[in-house]
Amino acid sequence: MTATAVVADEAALPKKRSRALTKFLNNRSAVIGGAIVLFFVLAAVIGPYLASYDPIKPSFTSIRKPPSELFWFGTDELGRDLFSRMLWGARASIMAGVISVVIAIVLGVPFGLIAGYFGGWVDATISRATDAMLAIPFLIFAIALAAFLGPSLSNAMIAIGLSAMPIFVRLTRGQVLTVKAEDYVEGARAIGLPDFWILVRYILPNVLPPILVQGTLTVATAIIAEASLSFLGLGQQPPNPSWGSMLNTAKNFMEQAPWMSIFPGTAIFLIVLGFNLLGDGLRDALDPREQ
Amino acid sequence: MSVMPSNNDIILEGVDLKKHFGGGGIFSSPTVVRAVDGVSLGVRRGETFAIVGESGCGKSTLGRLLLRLIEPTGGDVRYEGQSILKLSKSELRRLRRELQIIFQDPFASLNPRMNVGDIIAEPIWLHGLASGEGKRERVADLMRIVGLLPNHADRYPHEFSGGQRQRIGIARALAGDPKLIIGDEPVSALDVSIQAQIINLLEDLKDRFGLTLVIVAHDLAVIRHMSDRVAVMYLGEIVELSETDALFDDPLHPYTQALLAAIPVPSPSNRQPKALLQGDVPSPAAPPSGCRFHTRCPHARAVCKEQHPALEQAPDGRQVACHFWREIQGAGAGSISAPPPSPALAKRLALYRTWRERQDKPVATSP
Amino acid sequence: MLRYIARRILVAIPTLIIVSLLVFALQKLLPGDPVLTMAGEERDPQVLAYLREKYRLDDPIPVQYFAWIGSALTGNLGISLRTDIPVMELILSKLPVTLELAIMAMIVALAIGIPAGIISAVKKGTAVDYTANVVALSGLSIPNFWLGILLIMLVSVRWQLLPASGYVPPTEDLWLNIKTMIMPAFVLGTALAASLMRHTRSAMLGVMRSDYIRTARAKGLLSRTVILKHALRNALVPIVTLSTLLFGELLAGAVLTEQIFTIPGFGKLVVDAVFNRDYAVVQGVVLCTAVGFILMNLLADILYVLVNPRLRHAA
Amino acid sequence: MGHEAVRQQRMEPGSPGTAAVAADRPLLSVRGLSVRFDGAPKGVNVVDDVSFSVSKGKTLCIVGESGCGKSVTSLALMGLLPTPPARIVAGSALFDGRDLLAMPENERADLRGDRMAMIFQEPMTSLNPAFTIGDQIAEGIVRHRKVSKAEAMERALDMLRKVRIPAPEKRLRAYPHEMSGGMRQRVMIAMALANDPQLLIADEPTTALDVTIQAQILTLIRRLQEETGTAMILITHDLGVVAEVADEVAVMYAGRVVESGPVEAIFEDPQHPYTIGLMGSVPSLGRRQGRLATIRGTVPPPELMPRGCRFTPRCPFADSRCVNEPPPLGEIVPGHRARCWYAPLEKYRGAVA
Amino acid sequence: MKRLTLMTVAAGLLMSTAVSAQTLRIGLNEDPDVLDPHRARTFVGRIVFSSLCNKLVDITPELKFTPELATEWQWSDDGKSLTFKLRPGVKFHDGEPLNAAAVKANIDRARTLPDSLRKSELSSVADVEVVDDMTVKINLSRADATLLSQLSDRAGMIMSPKALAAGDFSQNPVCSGPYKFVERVQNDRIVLEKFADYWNAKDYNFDRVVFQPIPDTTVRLANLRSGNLDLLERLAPSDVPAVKADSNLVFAPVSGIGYQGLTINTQNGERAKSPLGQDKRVRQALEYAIDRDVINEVVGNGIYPPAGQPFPEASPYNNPKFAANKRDVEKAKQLLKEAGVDKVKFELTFGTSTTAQQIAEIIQAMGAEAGFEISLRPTEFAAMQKEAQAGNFDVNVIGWSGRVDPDGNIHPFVTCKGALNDGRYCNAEVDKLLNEARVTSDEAKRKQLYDQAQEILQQDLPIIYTYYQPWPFVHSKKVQGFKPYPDGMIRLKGVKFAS
Repeated sequence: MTATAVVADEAALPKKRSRALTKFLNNRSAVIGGAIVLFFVLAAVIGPYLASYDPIKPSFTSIRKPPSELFWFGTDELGRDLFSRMLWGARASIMAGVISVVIAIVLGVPFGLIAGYFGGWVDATISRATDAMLAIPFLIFAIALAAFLGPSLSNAMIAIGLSAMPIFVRLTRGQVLTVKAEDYVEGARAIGLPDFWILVRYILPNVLPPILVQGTLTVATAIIAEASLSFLGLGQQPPNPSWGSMLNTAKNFMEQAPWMSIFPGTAIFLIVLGFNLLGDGLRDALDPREQ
Repeated sequence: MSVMPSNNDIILEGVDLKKHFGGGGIFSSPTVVRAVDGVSLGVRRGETFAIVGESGCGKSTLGRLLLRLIEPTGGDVRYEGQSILKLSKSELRRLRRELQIIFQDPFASLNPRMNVGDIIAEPIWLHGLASGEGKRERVADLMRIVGLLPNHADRYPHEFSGGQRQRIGIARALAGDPKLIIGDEPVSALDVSIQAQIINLLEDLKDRFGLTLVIVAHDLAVIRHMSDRVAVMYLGEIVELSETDALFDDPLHPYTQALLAAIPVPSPSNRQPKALLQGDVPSPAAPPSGCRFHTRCPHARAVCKEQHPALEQAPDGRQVACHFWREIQGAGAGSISAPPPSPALAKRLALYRTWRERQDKPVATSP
Repeated sequence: MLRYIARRILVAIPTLIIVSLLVFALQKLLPGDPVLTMAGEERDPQVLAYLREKYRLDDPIPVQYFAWIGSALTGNLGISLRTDIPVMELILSKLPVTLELAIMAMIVALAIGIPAGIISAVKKGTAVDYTANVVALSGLSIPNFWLGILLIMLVSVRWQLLPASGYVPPTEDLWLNIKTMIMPAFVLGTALAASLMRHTRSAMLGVMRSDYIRTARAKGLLSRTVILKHALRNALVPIVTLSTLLFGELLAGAVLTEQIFTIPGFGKLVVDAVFNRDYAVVQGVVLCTAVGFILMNLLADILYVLVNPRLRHAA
Repeated sequence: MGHEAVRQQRMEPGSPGTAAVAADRPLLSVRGLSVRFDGAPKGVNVVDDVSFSVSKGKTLCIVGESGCGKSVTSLALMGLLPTPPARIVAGSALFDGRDLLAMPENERADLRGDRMAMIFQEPMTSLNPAFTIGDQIAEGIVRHRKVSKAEAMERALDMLRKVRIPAPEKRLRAYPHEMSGGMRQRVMIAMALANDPQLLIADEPTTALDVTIQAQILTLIRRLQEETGTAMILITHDLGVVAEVADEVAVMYAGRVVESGPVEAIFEDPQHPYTIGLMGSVPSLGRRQGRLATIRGTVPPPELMPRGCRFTPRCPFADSRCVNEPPPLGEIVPGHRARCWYAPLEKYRGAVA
Repeated sequence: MKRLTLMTVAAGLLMSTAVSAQTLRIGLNEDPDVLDPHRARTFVGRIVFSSLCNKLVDITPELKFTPELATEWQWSDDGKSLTFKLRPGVKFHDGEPLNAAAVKANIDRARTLPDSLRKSELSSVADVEVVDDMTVKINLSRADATLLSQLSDRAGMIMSPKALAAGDFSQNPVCSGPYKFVERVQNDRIVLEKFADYWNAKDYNFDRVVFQPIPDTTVRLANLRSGNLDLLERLAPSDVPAVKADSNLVFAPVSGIGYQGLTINTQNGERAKSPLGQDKRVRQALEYAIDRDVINEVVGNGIYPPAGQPFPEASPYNNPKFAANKRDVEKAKQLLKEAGVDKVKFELTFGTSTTAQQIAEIIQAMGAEAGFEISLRPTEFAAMQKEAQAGNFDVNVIGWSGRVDPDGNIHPFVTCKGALNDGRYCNAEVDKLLNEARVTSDEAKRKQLYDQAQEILQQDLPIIYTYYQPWPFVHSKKVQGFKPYPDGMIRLKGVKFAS
């Protein structure tokens, strides 16, 4: 093949900024959500260096002190500074949310890809198993798993991740079915590309956006789930704080020390709200239907 | 147009091809759609072969069957005389290099997450044609060949216009040095001005690389312009197969006649009363008995309802599936008279072409 | 249609088998020895041995599974290890409670979610939209147990408006029944309202973009008619389907809510059973929930076809 | 098979269509319409200074390629443009003496579906899948006429007969999905004409249809127009369709009308390079005559839109004047206008060739 | 099932007509288990039985035995038989009369029923003899000082033999207590109604008693405060100040006969092979590191009296000599030094409750100051039990609800074969002393034996006692005459609503 042009049709082509990014930045709720999440992630990363007190050492002389200049958020039932515990707890809570979703995605997406792409009995098997897992209530599944693995934050993450996995299997499968029908996948097969390559280069990148959106939304659910497991004693383990476990303890002191529940409760509310807004925003930005 | 194939050198052949959708087991839809139902045809080396028909006639399915992108329910596909249905995975991959496809929708046919360079390079990489610098060179060549700027290789499909994307698709189809390309409505999603560019491009490429083209389309003007032979499909069957000019000048099958009659003529001074085909295309899930066209055919008789007409040979090598084609021939309906352009238009078009060529010259000489 | 339903039911069978395996495996996963929890503080070894024998806990696991599934198929889910009450009886007596809770919660969710979703879709990009979004998301973002206790503290203790917890069957005192269920239904419903609102919004946005809405407007119809008749009717198709699926989620969400408000329903039954290692109850209840969930899915599929004229004939 | 005549409108010799049009007061007269999308570069309107008019019983075809602003124009006239992002920034549209663009929304809604109606491109998606055909037609009647639901249904049935739908009583109770694309387009037409509108805007009404069905629909539209005397704006990209049905033609390119005039003038004596290129791009139905003449490149994106003539980058005749100065829509012969500095071309560019 | 529904409806009808009748609502910490005294195991079950089933003997708040179904009892001289005279005219809820044969049938059932949990309590019983219609004699295979106390609890509850024969006793229990069974909705309530033919009916004032399990302490208290409950057991200590401050509520705590402590794995498997398990000085150091007063104040709000021994202060077997040590970090460090270790690591396992968690966190912090590096492991109760038995623990936080007889608080925990000896502590001398105490009926002599055993245990420290388990009851002001008992039971005799 020689390098002479048969036809010339060069055209000036302005470099387009990613449409998704532009749309995301134009989406007010997404930006607000992103800002909230960023704020809390920052708090989780650098917060512990700002904490002025040891988050786990009790102080029997300052039990359940209301917020003051000394203790910005007050102290808890063992006299620990709530502000410091909140900062440390941010790590546990955000990690619980993010890591369990990562687990769910890492486990769920391959199954969904395989089921959706190959179809047939592989699909039937995976789909039925997914249905079955979905049929068992999320929390019960998580409780049983967490109880089996033993109560700890990492086990809670695994339990939440495993329980959330079927959602991603199903979502991925559905997306694969859509993407599989696209011309460019047929085109890839027409070239003779191997299935694995098509799955990785063609299907996966194109099914990922809705999965990421669902991911951010599930992070929110997972944070709540960690709080719920903490409520049942299966989440973050004492004396280390997570917002969920703090809230769980605080519920015994709702009257005597309302600040103990107000701060972690509000923090959970805000970050879950943040992740939800972010997820919604991403959905709008990545949704091809949205103009 | 390329040299007319003077031989019967068949490069790709479909033998009694059938594709039925649905009706599998209890888990799938109970209705069977006979998308392609017993189609036989042979594509000659170096020709442009067109498959034409209205939506739902099975022409796209036929195109995919010929490439074994979908598995036929029955029949055989032979490439260079060899059945491609029994090929092993690696043999099939070799075949994929030689048989390529261009899709209708330039917005859907490119992976939005890959840049153009990677898209075009993929077949080169897959078939081990070049690597590293060589591969980049080849991609740049291909881009130039189809009229794209090689320095746009790092852009993503969404940054290109429809016509440019179709060029990308063509470059990719060319990347493996194919022998035959099937174009599935390659220009129907494009604007008229872009459509003309792509038609010209395809013709140039065909000449240059000695390709065989199979064009699946519904636009009869495009087909007349591009193709050597035409197969007209109706409800999963070929009703007429003929040299292009013969078909347009003297359509044999009543469906072909009606199809031609329905085309609006771009000449306001030649407005004429039209013989209109009545009714809708029946559902391919429940095709009419006998001749499938009998429900809409102005010449239908009792026998058409009962007997399915076979595709028979007409004297000049044409094929037609109609019980009464001999009687209908020359019944007045059908052949279209395209009036010559008005003198003013002809003059301006000539002027336009001249200036247009001058416009291209500086570019054509650049490397 | 019948054929379609039959097909859906057939597909549900393997799912049920996997569910039964999962349920059985789940209880085996649970650490602890049910016999130890049953044997009381004194843990008499003789009694331990007897109980192990009695509940066939020493049999090989496949034998246990087939024994269990065999009797489950005949409607016998065993008896509660803790209270001797037949599991089937427990389930039948708890189910109405949870169903009542779920239905009331669904009403709350629908009453909040759908109007909010419509308003925010119609006013997309305005302050109204953002407000509706944030309010709806609040329901999703507040941990259920916290909201529950907060409500008890305020509404029951501080203001003494509603009973703090417990359950009164409607046959006994309908008004009291409703009063006890308001708060739990609200807590459970708000979480779902957010989901519904967002789905309504997105369905409405999708529908509002469609060509037939433009057609309706081209007819000169008032925007109220366009939104409430043309758009909502079509948006409802996915929403109705979703609602049935959410209903399954509600049953699961009832776990925590019932725990907080001490409502003797399914959720409380199963959590207590998990913690007491009351295997028969755990198995029975989870199996029933799963069956319910699958039935809901089935219902969703059927409803989807029924509310969608396009599919009514095709199926 | 029925033989139906597409109306053959032959202009009387010596009286060009424009003269006739100028005689009547046009039903709709659009002047200087400009529409802008939020976020577009400054000065680049998606519809820019568009003027045309259409009279009772006549058909105006707006022809152009995708993105030329023809659909935006029609939606703007119907008051169906979503704002935001679209905003009408200039212009007037006198409909029967009143400016549509200055009317309050509720009055426009009263006009819509009553005195002006619209048909859309996609018959498959333009009908609400949840309601029966009868409901959807009757609804528009009830909205604008003081009639009962039953009377409206009766009228709907009449309309179905009028658009020649077989078994109309049955179809009245059918859902859109039970009908083919061609039938649905007939329903759309019935719906649009139910209140005897004075103006019908048809936006690519046959593009999505097969060629045999397209012919049926075009014939139907023409016949109904003849019966009712409705004025029609037909928007299309298909020059064949234009040639068959138009009285007047406006060719749009990148938001501007580049050429307008009676249909014969446009086809037989095209003036603007774009119009000429367009005609050269269409493959002929006759014997092959060599390569197609093409227009090079594509429509520039808004951020690269030239200040002057928007066709400059693709025009073989363009020079620096074209780049910088927008040409006016100049009258070449009475009623025939072209937006080109060098029209007629042979006068200014003939020598060079 | 049908029956249950009908009953529910019937009960519902009854209830709606009886709104004006006096109903006492009691909030329980959890749902009781089987309502069969021989097979029941939970503490809350015993609370329900207190109103449902009479026993042969009862106890006073001072833990003395007092007649109930038996009007008098007599030990034989060799301590190998015990004769009861039964109260005449007592009827079971089904109208059957109480007689010696019924008592015999009950005790025999408790000893022979395969899943009876009372077997070990009655292990000394050889046979039961019907002397006459109203006299029953229990013959023992060996002397047993604990027997009478066993008979003052579930082992001594007498059920209607007719009902026992019916086979579904646990769902339809028939006893002879002041209240008879109406219905039970699992996880929701147990309803009892006044038994008109009760032998002492005049002292019982409520028409109905409803027990409602509400596990969440906050919610339980909220129910009491909002008027849905009249009385609750086991108030969360954190709520003590709030309750005291509430003029509508009466706080009625009592120091119980049970205790909380730390069980140390000394000889149960691999995990015992640690400095803590092997060296008593390390355990002593741990004991010195703990400040029980802080636990009492911070967690218990003053209702967790420090414990140093298994016998509560009210018990005659309590010896002030073994009172809890005061915290002494220096001494703890000293002991560790003597033991030749300076950092001791271990894992503290505790149940998943807020209180247990707080205590564990406090112990962790206090231990750290003395050189203990404690990791915390909250474990759900069911799992903890199994792990404890399997020796899969270092130190467990455990609690014991307590028994009236001292034997029940110590023997099963520290004797080599004790069923509850999770740490597998084994000391022949301790076994000998405690076994002897079991058969010694003379109180002074018995106390001496326990003191000797305690002397050893205080050194070996297989269990570090932390505090005595209190029974913090709360009731509304309108409830009058409620008297908390150290065994944590709710006895409704004389309790009434203020008029």
